[in-house]
Amino acid sequence: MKSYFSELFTGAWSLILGLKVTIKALVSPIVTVQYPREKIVVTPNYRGHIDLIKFADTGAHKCISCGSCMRECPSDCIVVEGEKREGVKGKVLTIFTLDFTKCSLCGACVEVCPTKALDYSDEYELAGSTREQFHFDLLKRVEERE
Amino acid sequence: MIEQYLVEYMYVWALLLVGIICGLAPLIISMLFAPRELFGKTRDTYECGMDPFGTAWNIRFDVSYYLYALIFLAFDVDVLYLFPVATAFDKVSAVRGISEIVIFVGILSLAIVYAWAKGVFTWPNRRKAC
Amino acid sequence: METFYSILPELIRIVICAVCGAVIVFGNALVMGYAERKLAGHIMLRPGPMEVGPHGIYQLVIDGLKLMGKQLVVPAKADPLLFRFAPLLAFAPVFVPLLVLPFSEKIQGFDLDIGLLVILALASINLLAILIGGWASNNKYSLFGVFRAVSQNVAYEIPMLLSLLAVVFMTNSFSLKAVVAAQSPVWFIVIQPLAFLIYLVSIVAETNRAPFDLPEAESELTAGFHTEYSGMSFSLFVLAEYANMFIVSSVATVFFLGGSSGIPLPYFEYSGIIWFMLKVYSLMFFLVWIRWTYPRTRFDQLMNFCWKYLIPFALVNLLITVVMVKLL
Amino acid sequence: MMISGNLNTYLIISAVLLVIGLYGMIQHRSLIGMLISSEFILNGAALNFMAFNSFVAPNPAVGQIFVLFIMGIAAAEAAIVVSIIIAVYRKYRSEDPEDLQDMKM
Amino acid sequence: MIVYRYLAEVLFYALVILTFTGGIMTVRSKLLMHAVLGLAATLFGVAGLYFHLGSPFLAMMQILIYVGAVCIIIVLGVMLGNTPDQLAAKHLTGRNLPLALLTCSAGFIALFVATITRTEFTVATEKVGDMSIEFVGESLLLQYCLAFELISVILLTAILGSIILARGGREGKTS
Amino acid sequence: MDINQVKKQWQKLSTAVEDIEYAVSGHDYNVCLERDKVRDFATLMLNEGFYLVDLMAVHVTPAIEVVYQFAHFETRCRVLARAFVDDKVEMPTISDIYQGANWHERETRDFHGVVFIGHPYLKPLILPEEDVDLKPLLKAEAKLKDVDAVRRKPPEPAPAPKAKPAPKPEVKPAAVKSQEQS
Amino acid sequence: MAEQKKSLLNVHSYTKECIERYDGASPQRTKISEAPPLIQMKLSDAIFDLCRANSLWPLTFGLSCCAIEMMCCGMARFDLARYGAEVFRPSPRQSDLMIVAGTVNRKMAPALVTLYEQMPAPRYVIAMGNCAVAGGPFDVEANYDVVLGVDKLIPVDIYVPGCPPRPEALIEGILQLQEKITGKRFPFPQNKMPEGA
Amino acid sequence: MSMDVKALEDDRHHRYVLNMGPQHPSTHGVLRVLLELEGEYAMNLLPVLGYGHRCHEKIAEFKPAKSFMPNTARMDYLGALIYNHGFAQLLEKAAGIEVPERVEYIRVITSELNRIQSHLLWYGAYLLDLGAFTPIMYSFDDREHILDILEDVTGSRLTYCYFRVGGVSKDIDEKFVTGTRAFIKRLRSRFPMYEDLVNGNIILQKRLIDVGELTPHTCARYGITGPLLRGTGVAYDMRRAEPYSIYSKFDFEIPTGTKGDCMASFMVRFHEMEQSLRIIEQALDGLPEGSIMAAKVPKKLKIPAGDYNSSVEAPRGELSYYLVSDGSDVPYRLKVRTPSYSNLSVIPEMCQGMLLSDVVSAMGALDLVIPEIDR
Repeated sequence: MKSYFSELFTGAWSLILGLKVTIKALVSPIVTVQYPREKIVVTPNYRGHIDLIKFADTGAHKCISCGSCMRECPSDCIVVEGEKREGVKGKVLTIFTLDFTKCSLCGACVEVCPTKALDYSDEYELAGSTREQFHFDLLKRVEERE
Repeated sequence: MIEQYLVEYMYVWALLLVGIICGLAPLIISMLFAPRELFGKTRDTYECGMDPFGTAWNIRFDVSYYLYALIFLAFDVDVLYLFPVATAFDKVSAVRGISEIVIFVGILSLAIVYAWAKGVFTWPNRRKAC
Repeated sequence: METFYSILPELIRIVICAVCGAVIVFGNALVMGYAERKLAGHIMLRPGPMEVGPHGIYQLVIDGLKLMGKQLVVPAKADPLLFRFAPLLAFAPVFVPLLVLPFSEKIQGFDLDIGLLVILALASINLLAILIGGWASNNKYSLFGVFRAVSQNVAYEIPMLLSLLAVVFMTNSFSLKAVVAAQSPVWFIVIQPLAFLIYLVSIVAETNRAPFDLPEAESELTAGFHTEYSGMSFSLFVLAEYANMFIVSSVATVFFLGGSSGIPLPYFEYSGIIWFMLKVYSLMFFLVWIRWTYPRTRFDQLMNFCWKYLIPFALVNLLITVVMVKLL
Repeated sequence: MMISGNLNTYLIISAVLLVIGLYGMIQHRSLIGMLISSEFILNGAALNFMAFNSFVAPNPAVGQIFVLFIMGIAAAEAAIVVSIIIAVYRKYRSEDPEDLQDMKM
Repeated sequence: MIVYRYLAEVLFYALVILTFTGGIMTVRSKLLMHAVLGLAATLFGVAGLYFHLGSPFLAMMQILIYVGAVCIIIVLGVMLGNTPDQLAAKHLTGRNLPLALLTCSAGFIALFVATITRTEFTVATEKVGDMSIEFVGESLLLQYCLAFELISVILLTAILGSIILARGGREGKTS
Repeated sequence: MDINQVKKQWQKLSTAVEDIEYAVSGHDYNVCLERDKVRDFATLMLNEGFYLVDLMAVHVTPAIEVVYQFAHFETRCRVLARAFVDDKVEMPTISDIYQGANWHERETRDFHGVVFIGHPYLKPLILPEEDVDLKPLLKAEAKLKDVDAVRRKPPEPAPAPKAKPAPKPEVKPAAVKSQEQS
Repeated sequence: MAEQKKSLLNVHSYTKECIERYDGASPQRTKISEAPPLIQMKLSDAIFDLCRANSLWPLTFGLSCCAIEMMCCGMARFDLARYGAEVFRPSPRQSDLMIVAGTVNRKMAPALVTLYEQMPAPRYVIAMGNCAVAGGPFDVEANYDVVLGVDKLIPVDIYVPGCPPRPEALIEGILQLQEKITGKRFPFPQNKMPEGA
Repeated sequence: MSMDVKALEDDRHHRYVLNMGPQHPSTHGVLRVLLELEGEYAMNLLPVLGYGHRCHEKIAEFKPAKSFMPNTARMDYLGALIYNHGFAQLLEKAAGIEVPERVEYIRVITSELNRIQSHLLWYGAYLLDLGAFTPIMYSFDDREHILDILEDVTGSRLTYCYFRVGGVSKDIDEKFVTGTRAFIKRLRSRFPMYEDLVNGNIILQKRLIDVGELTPHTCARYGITGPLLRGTGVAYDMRRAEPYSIYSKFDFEIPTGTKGDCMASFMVRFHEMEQSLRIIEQALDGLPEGSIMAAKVPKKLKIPAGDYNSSVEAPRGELSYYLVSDGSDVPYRLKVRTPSYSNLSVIPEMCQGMLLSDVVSAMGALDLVIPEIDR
């Protein structure tokens, strides 16, 4: 009998405590970042898909088409091809494509790159209506970037 | 039909009709404007994306539900008798009124006492049962 | 023709009543739906609907229209007649109770002397609709929801009746106007606090709302009794739920919170309706508030809470009331 | 003359209800069906009471109280019948009254 | 007022049709659930008839008790019952169909004839009280108090009986 | 639990009990079992309070090797027990001793096709029903290695007699006993 | 009863069909019947499309890693509710949008297709995450179970790549879906976008 | 245990079979449980796995061991760093690579943050299962702070691939340290709120106490580890029992329960968050300077033949990687012992004869991550 009533009162008290918490939350400010009206500052370390870096001093990328990123990639999403050209030391990059839909953002390619030519982009809001949209031609991208 | 209720009868009917119209109209609009596509499984019973086993109509539910409903039935009817009584409660003497209600409610509460004592309200774990 | 003109004012009044009823039902659903989502949002530290209209106020209209434009799927194994009929049965009766609600001294559809009974009777049809709809879906989750709905609604109807009865014993009338009039010096919430609490708990269960929303418990029964309902037939159930919320809150207002009584506002004859709505919506706010605060109860605990706590307390309360009414 | 204000109309309606109930009783093959039919009979009777009450009876409360009690009895009956069905079903795995061979529970 | 009377008359027909439709639905439907829906329709119709007979109180009680409680219990009973497909097969093959029709039509004709031609009901000249709910309550409390108490005993017995039956005997095993 | 006592009992059941350095390999003992002793061994382990960490199969040449891993709640004692399946790729079940093995065995049957004799419900667990014969983790012919190839090569200056692992389950390798334990 | 005699687990009568479809790589599902609405007007279509775009109720349907980001999307920091898309309905009957958040394998495929088909028309699909877009990191030689892209099974409206994509990307996907439905971005442009925010 | 059609046809018990999952709000993804119900009682449960099977173990045999690191994060996406930790440790153990101390500290800090993150998500999701919608918002709000901190150093929010064999991919900076300290303070101040809103709530307690009781013996038979085991009173935690990394340096308690019911494991997890905060605090205090990469990590990581085992304490229990190597850089066989796999296997025994709602509470208490079970 005693537990019958004491349970009732302790229970009711715990319920009131809960109500107090939520009413306090009701009047406290919201924490939402209202994308796309306001955007969060994404950390510079954010791992988006990879991109070739365009170096300001030379105005070009530094890729030597060694292909180590292609070999290192666990999901085979990078294709790098280069060709020998007259008068140029080393190979010239002709194809650098990334199939982002296969990528797992492990970062192995960026770390293995001997010339540090690769970096993560900060595009974190990709969406599109075909999957081919995400087969990036990085070479083209680096040229189009101003 | 007695005169005094005639008007209120009209009101009740009118609102009932409005209810039916307001319910039917969107349904009809929906039937007119909604697309109608059928895939192989569109009309299958939903069960978390799997094919259900058997039909739900074969299910026989637990006695506990019936017990609750049975107790309710009698109890509800009992309580409803108190409604006309409550409206006329000022017309009877104190002793008579109180005693009748107390007896009535007393008999009523025996039902709960019985069900409680019989363990209708306990739902034991059935681990042992199987 | 003479006679027709003599009843014309009455006829117009009937039509106005009907229109007002529709406005209240749909308007309440829009307001409550919006308020619920907005309040839920702010309780959870987020804004809720924002983009559709200023602060998302068109959200519910949009939702309603969208549901109208959705395909109505009738499962092949369901009972087509009952499946289509059930939402209508749930929704159609919600208008009649509005007739007897005294929004103020002057605004009332019709003061039936059995007002309370009308409300209770038509509210009980909703349960039958749930029952038929859930059964007709031929889905196990629906059937589960139905069984829970039935047991829970019928069980909580008793404490609800008993707590209202305690008030009726004091007013000796079912007419809601008379009940409001009877609490002119002091509201019944002061005299009958226990009855009010019991009623409050019961209406949460009666309207199938969290923490007593077992018939549609998402995490257990996917969507409960309306698992198979799509588009408009689903929204009819939801509309009926909101209308029922409004009705039960109004009854609580009338029976415990003094109905439309309040400080009369200057220059406004119908100030009662403002007080009435204020009280009703604060009760509904409370319902929303607890919905977003508590976890869901378990079915047996819910039932036992009713039978072991609420009904005994309500009975005791009733007896005390009876004795007090006669002795004082 | 309006037929809604005529005693005979109600008597005939209740007779029809009674007959429907009777027909259902004979024709239905399950206990539940029989229970449903019996509700028709009870309703017919109640309607009769109410009709007499409002047209010929001296005390208008009596008929209403009768009807109230009929409702009470109907509810009690329904409760009992459903629990009998549960019990019978437990024993015989069937609801058809013809399948019940003996009355021993 | 006369307009209302005519309107009420029309509604009366509607109610009678509802009542009879419900009845026919009950006896003719293949599924028991439809039968219950028919019953509910009939109950609504009868409730409307009570309104016509001058007792809205009873009409509401009819809906509250019958639709809100008895119908629900019956629906539960149906769910408990045999499966629809099993039932439907033998439901309408109907034993004693000729017998049933014969009995029923004979009974109906007898009642009809008796009602229309034979009986003369004398209308009570003096009336005590009115149709109001207060008067019903007063009668329950004063004149019929024994019946009032006894009905609670009956219902109590019904509860006890049904609990015992449903739980399978006095020992009350739950499964 | 007295480890020496338990070890003695292991030796009764097993063909070899090996002490392994925890820091190198992550477990303490390596027990080689005969197929029909597996159940006795499991019973013993349960009685001593070990729990079943894992059960898996490794596809090597003479036969598929089933590896049981046990550990103890109170003391650090990680035991690997291994046994080879027979020609019909069968193995006695331990799912009635360690109920947790039930699913591991079903999974092993899914992936490697090892049939556990006496298992109550050896239906596909992870793979779809129609993939009864898929057995995805069986090695292709070219990649399949001999059991010796995947055994730990003893450190070069090891003074202890060489623990030659069983080339075939039938041949008992020389048991290695080690006095001290970690 | 004959139906019940079927082995309990062998409910994948549909799997075969799905796998065949998968191998045959025919992304479009064949409809049994497709009837246009009884009344079809430009105006009503425009209105309904506007409503559909702004009230996308997603199905509670998480498959793996991306499901967590999908949940995050509905939570306080990102709040899908702002677009009226927070009403996660557990039953497909009441939902408009299926966010395939995660890897679909052959065992899951029939269930996924069933759920898709059980949604009432019009229905939309967002493939979220690289696995749902194209198989993601599981598109390798050793893979024997993962379906390479959910568009092999059901038609996909919007692809959101990433592993997993940030919640913003999903919101962007929903915005693009709105654009796809109505032809306009931000169908209800009440508040002007702050420049360069 | 096994459920067969016979039971279905046994009409006497009025049993019927219900699919719960793969799409069900309370199965946390794609678990499917066949329930044989009797009324609302679950008399038999048959979990059907594999709806999230992604062939991780097969993939491991096809590429260099180092490249498997991103896959470990996708197995248990909630404890991704801890899974990374276990795998990195396994390869370091196998290849005999000494890890600088600073790396160990960073690993411990980020792993513990990850553990808190996982527990916070479980906390919210569990309450969502129990029908409370608000706590998940609050816990996700807290969780976002962790994600911000971790995103800053690792670059991703969920499936981190941060640890490398012999080190970590990026050093932590002052911002990380201050951010973490601020977070510790914040979370500590939030605990009383959770206590009021959730832990003390009578409805919650009524739903959790005495539901799904386990005993240590049951745990041993099923191989249950983690908070469930600690809920039964066994203080078995890999961080203590087989101290890996530098956990032996820290002073922390292992919270235990007594009854082994859902409430016990609930509280154990809740208190574990506090203990993790303590560990992080100590680690931040003692953070040494140094390199973040071991000196000699060969580009092609050859693993000597033999078998290797590495066990760590994942948020859900003991995680073991068992590697069989044939001497090349590609693992011959890699078996991952995931804790939820064993934990889930107790469900049929644990939930037998329970109400459906209790099954939901019990399953939620296991804190399931389905792709980790199915791998």
